[in-house]
Amino acid sequence: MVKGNRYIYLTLLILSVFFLISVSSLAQSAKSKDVLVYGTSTDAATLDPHVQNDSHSEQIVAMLYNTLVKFEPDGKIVPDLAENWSVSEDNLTWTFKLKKGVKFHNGKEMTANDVKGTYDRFLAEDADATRLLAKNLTQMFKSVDVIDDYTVSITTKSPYGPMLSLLSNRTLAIMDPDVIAKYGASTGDFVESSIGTGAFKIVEWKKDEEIVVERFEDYFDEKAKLQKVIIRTIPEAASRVIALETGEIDMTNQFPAEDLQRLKNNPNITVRMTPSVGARLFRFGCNNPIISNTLVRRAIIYAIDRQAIIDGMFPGMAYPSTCSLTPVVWGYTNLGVIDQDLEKSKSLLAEAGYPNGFKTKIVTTPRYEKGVELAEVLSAQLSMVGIDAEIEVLEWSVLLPLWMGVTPEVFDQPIFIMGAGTSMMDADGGLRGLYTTTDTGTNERNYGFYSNAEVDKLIFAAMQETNPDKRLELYKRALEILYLEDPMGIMLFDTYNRTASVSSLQGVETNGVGMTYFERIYFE
Amino acid sequence: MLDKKRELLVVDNLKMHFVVRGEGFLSERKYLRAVDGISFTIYEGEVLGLVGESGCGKTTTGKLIVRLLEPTEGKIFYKGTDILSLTRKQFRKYRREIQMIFQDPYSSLDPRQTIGKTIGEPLKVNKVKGDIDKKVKTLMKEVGLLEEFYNRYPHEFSGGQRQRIGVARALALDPTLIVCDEPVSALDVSIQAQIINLMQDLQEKFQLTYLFISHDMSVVKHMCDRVAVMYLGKLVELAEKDKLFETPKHPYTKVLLKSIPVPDPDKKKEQEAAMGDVPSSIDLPPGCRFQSRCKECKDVCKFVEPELLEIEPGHFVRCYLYNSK
Amino acid sequence: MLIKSKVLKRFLKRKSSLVGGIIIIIFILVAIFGPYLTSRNPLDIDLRNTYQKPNRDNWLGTDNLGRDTLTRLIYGARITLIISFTSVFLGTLVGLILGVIAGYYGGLIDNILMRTTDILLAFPGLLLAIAIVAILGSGIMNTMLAIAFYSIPYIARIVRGVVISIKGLEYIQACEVIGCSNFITIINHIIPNSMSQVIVNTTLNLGTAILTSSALSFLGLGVQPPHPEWGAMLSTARDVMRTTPIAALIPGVAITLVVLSFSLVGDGLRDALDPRLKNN
Amino acid sequence: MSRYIIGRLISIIPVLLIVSFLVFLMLHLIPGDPVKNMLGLHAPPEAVEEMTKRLGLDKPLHIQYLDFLKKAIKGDFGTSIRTKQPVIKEIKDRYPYTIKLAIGGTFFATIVGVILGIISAVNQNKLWDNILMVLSLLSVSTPSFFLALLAILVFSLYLGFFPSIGIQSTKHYILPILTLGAQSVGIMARMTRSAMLDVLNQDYIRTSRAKGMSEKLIIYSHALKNALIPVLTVIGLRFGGLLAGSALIESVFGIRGIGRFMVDGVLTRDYPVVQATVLLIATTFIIINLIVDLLYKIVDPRIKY
Amino acid sequence: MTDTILKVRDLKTFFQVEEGLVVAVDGVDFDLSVKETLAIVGESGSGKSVTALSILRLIQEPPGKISSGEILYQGKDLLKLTNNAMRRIRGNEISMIFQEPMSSLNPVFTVGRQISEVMIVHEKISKKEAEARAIELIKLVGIPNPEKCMKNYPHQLSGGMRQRIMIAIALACKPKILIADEPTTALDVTIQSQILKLMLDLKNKLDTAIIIITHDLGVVAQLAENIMIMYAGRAVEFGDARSIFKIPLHPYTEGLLNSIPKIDENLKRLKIIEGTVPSPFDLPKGCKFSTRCKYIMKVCREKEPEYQSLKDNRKVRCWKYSGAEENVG
Repeated sequence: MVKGNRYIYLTLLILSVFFLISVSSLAQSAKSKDVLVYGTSTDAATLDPHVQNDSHSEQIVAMLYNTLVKFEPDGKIVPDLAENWSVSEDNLTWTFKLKKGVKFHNGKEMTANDVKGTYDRFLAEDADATRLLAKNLTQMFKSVDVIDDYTVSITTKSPYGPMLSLLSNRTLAIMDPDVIAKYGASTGDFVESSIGTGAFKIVEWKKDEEIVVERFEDYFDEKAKLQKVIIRTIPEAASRVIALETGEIDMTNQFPAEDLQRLKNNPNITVRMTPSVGARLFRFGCNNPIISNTLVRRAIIYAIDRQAIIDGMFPGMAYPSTCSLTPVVWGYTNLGVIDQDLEKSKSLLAEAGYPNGFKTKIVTTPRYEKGVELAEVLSAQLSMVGIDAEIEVLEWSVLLPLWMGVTPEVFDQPIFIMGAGTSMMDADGGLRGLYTTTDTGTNERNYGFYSNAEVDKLIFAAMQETNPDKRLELYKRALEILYLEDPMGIMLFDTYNRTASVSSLQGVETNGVGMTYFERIYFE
Repeated sequence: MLDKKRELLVVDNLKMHFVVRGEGFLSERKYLRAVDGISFTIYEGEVLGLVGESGCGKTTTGKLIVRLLEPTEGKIFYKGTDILSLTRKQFRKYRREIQMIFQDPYSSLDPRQTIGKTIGEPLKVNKVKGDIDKKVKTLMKEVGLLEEFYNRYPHEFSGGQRQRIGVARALALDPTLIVCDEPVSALDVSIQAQIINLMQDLQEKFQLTYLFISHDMSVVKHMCDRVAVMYLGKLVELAEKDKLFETPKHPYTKVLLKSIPVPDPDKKKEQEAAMGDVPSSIDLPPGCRFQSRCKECKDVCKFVEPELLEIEPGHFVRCYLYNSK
Repeated sequence: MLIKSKVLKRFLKRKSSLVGGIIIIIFILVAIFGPYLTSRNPLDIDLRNTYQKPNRDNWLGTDNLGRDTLTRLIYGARITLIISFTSVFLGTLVGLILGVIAGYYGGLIDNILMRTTDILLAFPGLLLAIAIVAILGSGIMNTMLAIAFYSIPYIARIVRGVVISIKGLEYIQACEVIGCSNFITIINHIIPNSMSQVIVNTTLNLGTAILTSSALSFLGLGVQPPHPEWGAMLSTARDVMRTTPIAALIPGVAITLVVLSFSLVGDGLRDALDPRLKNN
Repeated sequence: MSRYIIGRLISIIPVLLIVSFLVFLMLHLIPGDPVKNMLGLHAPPEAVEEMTKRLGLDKPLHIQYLDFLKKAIKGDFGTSIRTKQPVIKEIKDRYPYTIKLAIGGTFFATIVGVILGIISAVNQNKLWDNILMVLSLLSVSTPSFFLALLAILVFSLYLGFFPSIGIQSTKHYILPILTLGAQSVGIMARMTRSAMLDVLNQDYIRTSRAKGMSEKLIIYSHALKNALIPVLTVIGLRFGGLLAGSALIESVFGIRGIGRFMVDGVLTRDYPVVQATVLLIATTFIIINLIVDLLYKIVDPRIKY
Repeated sequence: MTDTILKVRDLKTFFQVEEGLVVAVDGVDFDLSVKETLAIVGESGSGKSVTALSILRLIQEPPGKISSGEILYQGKDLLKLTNNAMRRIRGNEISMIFQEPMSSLNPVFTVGRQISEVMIVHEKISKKEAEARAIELIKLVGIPNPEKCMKNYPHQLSGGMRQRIMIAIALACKPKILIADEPTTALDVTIQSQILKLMLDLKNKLDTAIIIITHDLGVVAQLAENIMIMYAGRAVEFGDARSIFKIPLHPYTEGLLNSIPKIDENLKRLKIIEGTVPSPFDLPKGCKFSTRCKYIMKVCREKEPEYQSLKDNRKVRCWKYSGAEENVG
């Protein structure tokens, strides 16, 4: 009938496809060399330093804000906003001389008043501890006083050993109190309310897509080398890797173990791995009648084959935990890897009165890398000792409110996933908030209602101890209890901080806390 | 002659208006006046023909009589009972006596039911006692179907045979009145004659009364005792067959008769066609409905509709030409 | 019966439908008997054997936790079968009843039912399913309910259309004339004669149901881990698209194949049951 | 005509009202206390109270609905619980992506589908027809998210033609649009084919042949215009399908559209977002179908108003 | 016989359907002279419409196929023409109108376009010219207000009007032959008579030969000069109208004429042809009418009779007229 036509159509079809391809390749703009596109899995939840509670938010906060003192990549504490500092004889009062000419992104100069204003926000009596995590960290603070415009002092209730570590924590970053007053609870939720003194200032925030920060030209310290950093949210791990390989992004901090070897072999890509404060564990909800039994908890920790998990799921990206802290944290003691010992586990269960196991629940979230798979593995391994654990998957934003500020009556997570770490690289930060008994009745940061009088005593003693050796002893004992005797959770493995970037990217440094110093990065 | 006969069914001022509604929210309601106030009587044992062109309302009238449709207005008396006032349940008794034969032999049989079941269904649903199978087979013989067709499906039959099945189904309940809705118009000429003969035989044998609806004047003339002519929902003329065909009164009846092509080359007539088209029954003009096509249209016809008057005994006409009488 | 054998003959004449039919039969058999054929457990984790390429032990390789992909595929067939058949059955049943009532009785009931379906149809299928999952939460049960629910208006519409067209036929009028009650007319005449349309649509809907349930699982709104639902398997495997594309290919191809087969069979059934609809 | 348009416009109001009511009701149909669902079962009472007040849940249902409606008309859907932004602002940012995808997908599907359908119909039961029909059935049967993954694998990874994630340039739209539209290509092709075959069997086509029209003229002018009428309805329906289906594509390609926003909203129990996105998609769908209805008039003179 | 314009010889058309092969037309012969009006009469399934469609080669292939025969139009065999050449014949030299005026016009084009299109295609005239002529044609077929009608869409017209438009289209290029396939069957009696009158008028006005296909003997009697009767795909009788009506030769013709009720006769009962038309898959071996014939002879069941010419230019396919066999039944 119309024989010629189909060929015409076909040709047209093919032509139009090629047209689309060619037009679109023209559209791709040349990338300038001082813009870094950084791929991350999750958008920042908030840019309010005092509120943020996850590494994604914290990384951006680190770019936008400064603290009084800060960590170098090697863990050394150096001045940041403070020029120098001194401690009183009784170890209770810390006086900081502030640098002059520090400017907020809104042009205002930062003074001692701003430091006090910032700290008073969470030192206030009525500050919401479940929201302002900083409050929990600064329980020992008594007051913050302005001496003069560039001098401020912090007084604690008792001597506090890791003071400088604490102050270098991004959670205690200095903000503009005017901004806080203006935006209240929505501080840090959008561009205008995220004002810091950092090397970068935020210029755009498309939720779930990207945050754009630019070099802050009035930065008090050495200016950032990059003109602009685009932090792009790419939820799919595979997509992130693909994007890195295809040059759509220049750097990422998360990539699946499956891709590790390939990335390492790729000459265009540099993989950097450093030990971190991060560890993956499943915590126990000690309010649960079965789990509250120490024997049960001990039985559970022996049911798990950690090495298999690492080999199967995180090859080259993690190593088995050896205590409740990671080796880079001050206060760490090697207590050895807990090997799977099903016999021991079973006998402990029998001793606890559950020879045939019991039914329980594992709560997890995909927010953590392979969080769901970990729960699946855990459930499978627990089934070997007769424990039948169903899995409940919750999104992060659903999970978080279920954790924070909850009473033991309603908390229903016998075993739940956690990524533990401390932003201050000190055992105090890694243990006190998380594992000591709260007096409010709610769990605050001790999400699993762990309560052990001896641990409480040891941790508080260590907090007030200024002699490092004595502190170390106290922590060692506490860790023995937490890790083995009356376990607070199933410690699985410690992770590396990892970045993968195009090889032309230089100056990529990441500290133990996992924060990358973006201001030091440049393209070769 | 007519007066001796007993009235079987009396239709009194029957109206059926359908709502025609355009799509959308603001479109106005319109009424399609399919049947617009018709009255007539069917006497026991007669064949009353109802003729008219498509859309004149003859099929609707048939459906109203068997209560397939509920009329907008009007009454139907069957043997003196107003059957329209009966509930569905009360009507069941009468339903058995008033049956119907349908036009389309293809769609009037359930394609998924065997012939035997189809013919037996009226007996079954009406819980008639006795051997249904036997009765069905008798019926099949009666209408000229072979017994072995019992388990076959409709698609295995030709149009004529299907129409026989339809007739058998209508006969199953021993009805008194059968409304025949164009029973032969879908059939081929040679088959048409077979069915016409069959229906005549059955009428005689069972003393049936037919309301014979058709657009084919020749068939009507052959079949009927009296003929009613409909135009746009109204009766325009009703008379005994011979009177109507020999001395038609209404201009429309005349046109209708003249329009029929005669199968005889020697009787070629100079075609005297009616003017124009049948108007839509949605937007009817006032006055006589035939005015737009009538050659004898007067002024009065355009404003007031004439009454249906009995101009001679048994001969009713709705036309001003005969009003004076 | 004559009609049936004719239908079968017509159906078998179309090779593509025949192939589709065979695939579906295999799929159903696998879903029913598969678990008896394999001694493996779809939940058995073997972390030493993750992401294996197909080999002698694991014919289709293993997934991210070393679970045997073939076993998971087999158990996944079961979940897919249960979800699609249950939801489509529920949806069709309710849709059929509503459609028949609306089409047969017409008037106010019809108006109300059809306006309701109008409104439900204002939500595109997947959207409605997502909204229902938003209300009920995820899980196998709720996935089935969501799919059943969103297919109701479609089925009701189709059935109503068929019923209206059948209702206009003279044999239904004949039923009334011979005194059949509405119930008998519906049961004996309306439903059997609309069945072919319903069957065709049901078959096609089965494919759609599988697509929807896998889409929901893919989005994390459907069947939850560790159940080996195909969409969920695909979702898991996308993390390793780069290194082990076969992990994603297998469930993806399985979904496509089964859905394709249902479409082929549906097409074949349509042509076989209703030759008038055939376009030649 | 204008009367009809106005009539149709008015007639979608009750539909929109009911749709909005259903969407409003969603929050209440969810088992449990909506506020606790959002804030967590164990949220502090003050927070619950605050949220209850903010959402107006302390008022009677009909008042709540009216409030919801009033606010919805003003574009106020509250604040996203997850992103903490006004929902309307988020939607304003994201909606364009989804709408561009859906429109792009619809155009792609329509143009390619109609062309393939014609080729198929004209070559009915020949090799080309069989190949195209199997292909279109395949496209209908392939889950769009699977196709999207395959497309990324082949076109981004192996061939490097297209970027794989996000929307930074027009080039980024190509793969998402193609994979989103692919399913509809098959549907459109099948629809066009059967409509064409149906039309080609009509008496008036026989008339055209008897008039001595060339086959080309018959197919592209006489038949096509008639065949496009049923195809047009499908375009409207497919558009809705694509709107909802873009949730999958957006998720695979990491595009920040409202589809993914909605899914994230469901996953994170961010109900203001779910409500707003569901309502928005449904409304878009209704309006598009209205437009399609009106287009009918242009193509088909038989439809009287 | 010099003025013969169309000669059909041994036309055979079959359809391959699911149930098997249907030979719809099996060996039809007839001639058509200039200006002649020939009626092809038969019941449904007799092959009369297929014959008409075969002449214009409008049989859909598949399932249909014209398997053999000749259709000589002015000496050219239409079956041997290329598609393009055939296209130039259609609507131009030979045109056709159909039974269903409702569905035979394209619903999405105006009437004017559909009429002028034919002329533009065949006579290559301008659109304007074609429209002017279209208006003339509309006038010719008796539609008032032709300018307005031009702009109408088919659905805005009544059935009668549409059939007039169809006639206008058919006559647009002044064809030599007009084939009318049941042109009035779908119309009401009063409208039918209008259309018949129009066709009679036009027949006298134009030099067009007409083949009218119908089952209605009344219509035949009014219009036709010659009549061909078809049964089961075969021509069974041919003759001029008057003689066929007066002295039908073939038993089928006789039965047909007897079985129709006549308005001007009063019969108590109709004389009928027994039985039904045989299924095309199950045709009797000998004469196809043998299953229903009241004059059946032995030979009828065994051998199909020839289509033989008799005197007075008549033809019949029946053993009765070969005088060979004795009457059996």
